[in-house]
Amino acid sequence: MSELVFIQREEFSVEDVIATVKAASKGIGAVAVFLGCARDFSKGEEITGLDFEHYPGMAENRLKDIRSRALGNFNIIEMAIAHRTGPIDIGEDIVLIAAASAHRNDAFMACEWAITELKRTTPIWKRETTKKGEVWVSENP
Amino acid sequence: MSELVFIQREEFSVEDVIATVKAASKGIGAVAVFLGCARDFSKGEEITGLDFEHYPGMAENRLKDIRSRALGNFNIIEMAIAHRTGPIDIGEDIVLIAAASAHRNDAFMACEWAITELKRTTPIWKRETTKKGEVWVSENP
Amino acid sequence: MIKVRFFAMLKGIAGTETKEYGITAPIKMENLKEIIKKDFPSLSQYIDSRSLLISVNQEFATKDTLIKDGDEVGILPPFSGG
Amino acid sequence: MIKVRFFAMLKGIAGTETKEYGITAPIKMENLKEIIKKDFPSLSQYIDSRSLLISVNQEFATKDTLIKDGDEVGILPPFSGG
Repeated sequence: MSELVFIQREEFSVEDVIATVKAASKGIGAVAVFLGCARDFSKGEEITGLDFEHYPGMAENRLKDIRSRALGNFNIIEMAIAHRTGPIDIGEDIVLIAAASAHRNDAFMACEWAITELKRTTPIWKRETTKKGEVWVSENP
Repeated sequence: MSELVFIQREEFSVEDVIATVKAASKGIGAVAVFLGCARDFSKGEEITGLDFEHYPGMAENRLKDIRSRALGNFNIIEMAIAHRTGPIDIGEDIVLIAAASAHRNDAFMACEWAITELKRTTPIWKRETTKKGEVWVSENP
Repeated sequence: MIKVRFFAMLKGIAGTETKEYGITAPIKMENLKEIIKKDFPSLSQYIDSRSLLISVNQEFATKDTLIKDGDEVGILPPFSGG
Repeated sequence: MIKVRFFAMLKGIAGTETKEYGITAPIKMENLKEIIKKDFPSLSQYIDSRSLLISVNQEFATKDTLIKDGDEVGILPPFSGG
């Protein structure tokens, strides 16, 4: 079983995170999941690898805060947030958000809100390896 | 590896379906997933089990059609749709839709559209086991 | 011969999964519905319901769809998948 | 002593991950920023950027936040997680 909010270097198991969320209640009828993966291009530039840095402690606390606010502001039953740090290969998963609710609209709304909030408020930084070298990404769409 | 569209009695692997979708392209940066599960109540009534019936052939074709239209109408790279049939225990997964795209908004939009379209157009029927007996569900929120 | 298939609750109400009809010429969906209602009076309210869908050869049909010899007709109560 | 931490690109530009300052009395964030800019001229444009965020003891701070002895200050360039 995974924790509900964590940042780790190792790959996470999507199946385990979903199982942890589903274990919260037999009243869960819908789980909306967002999975962010390392793609091989960015703004037309070929990417061969990523490397993430986070502010240890603060980043985890921001994620916990996002989960708390999601549980408070949306009609959801549980939410899990996982993020990788360190080097990541193309195709690997970077971030996972799973929101569980009785009905699907609540889960979708909370999941979309949470990933936007994560990008906005969590001290995590991405460095892309391109042909020109390693470049820190300073915008977040 | 799973197929991209299937209906089966056995439980499906969320991890395998996502892997199948991700295998379509290294340009995938976002996967939005909807997972529908068997919850233990419905309209205030306790539910102890579900049983799904589908129109073999037609149901699969409707799901293939939803995938084709999603690929045509949304800016996504791949989509998979899985649905169970037959008896399902509380807590088990019923349906999975995974939409993959370069950017997350497209994946979310296609995923939400597809589950709504599935409920609207796919000849699949749910029977709930309650204390009062087995009841076919005739509304779909 | 056309084959009519009943699904979900309608199967139970009709007391059968399928019913075959021999027809000599193509008939319109609306005429077939009248025949089915006469054969299965307990299905009448469902067949007249606006939420009933009908398929012919596994494609959605309208009341004007012509049904020919060899066709498979599905009487589909409101869906509840997902 | 307060500990200033630089992250991501700023770490590289500053040439260090951390910088410690001895202070005798609490100072405002805006004053600390001036001190850092003097010490690290190459960081000036980033520290003046509206998109820079600063944390004190791992919570977001404003220009009026008072920094006291023992505090940890994070100089945070725009996030790019997710």
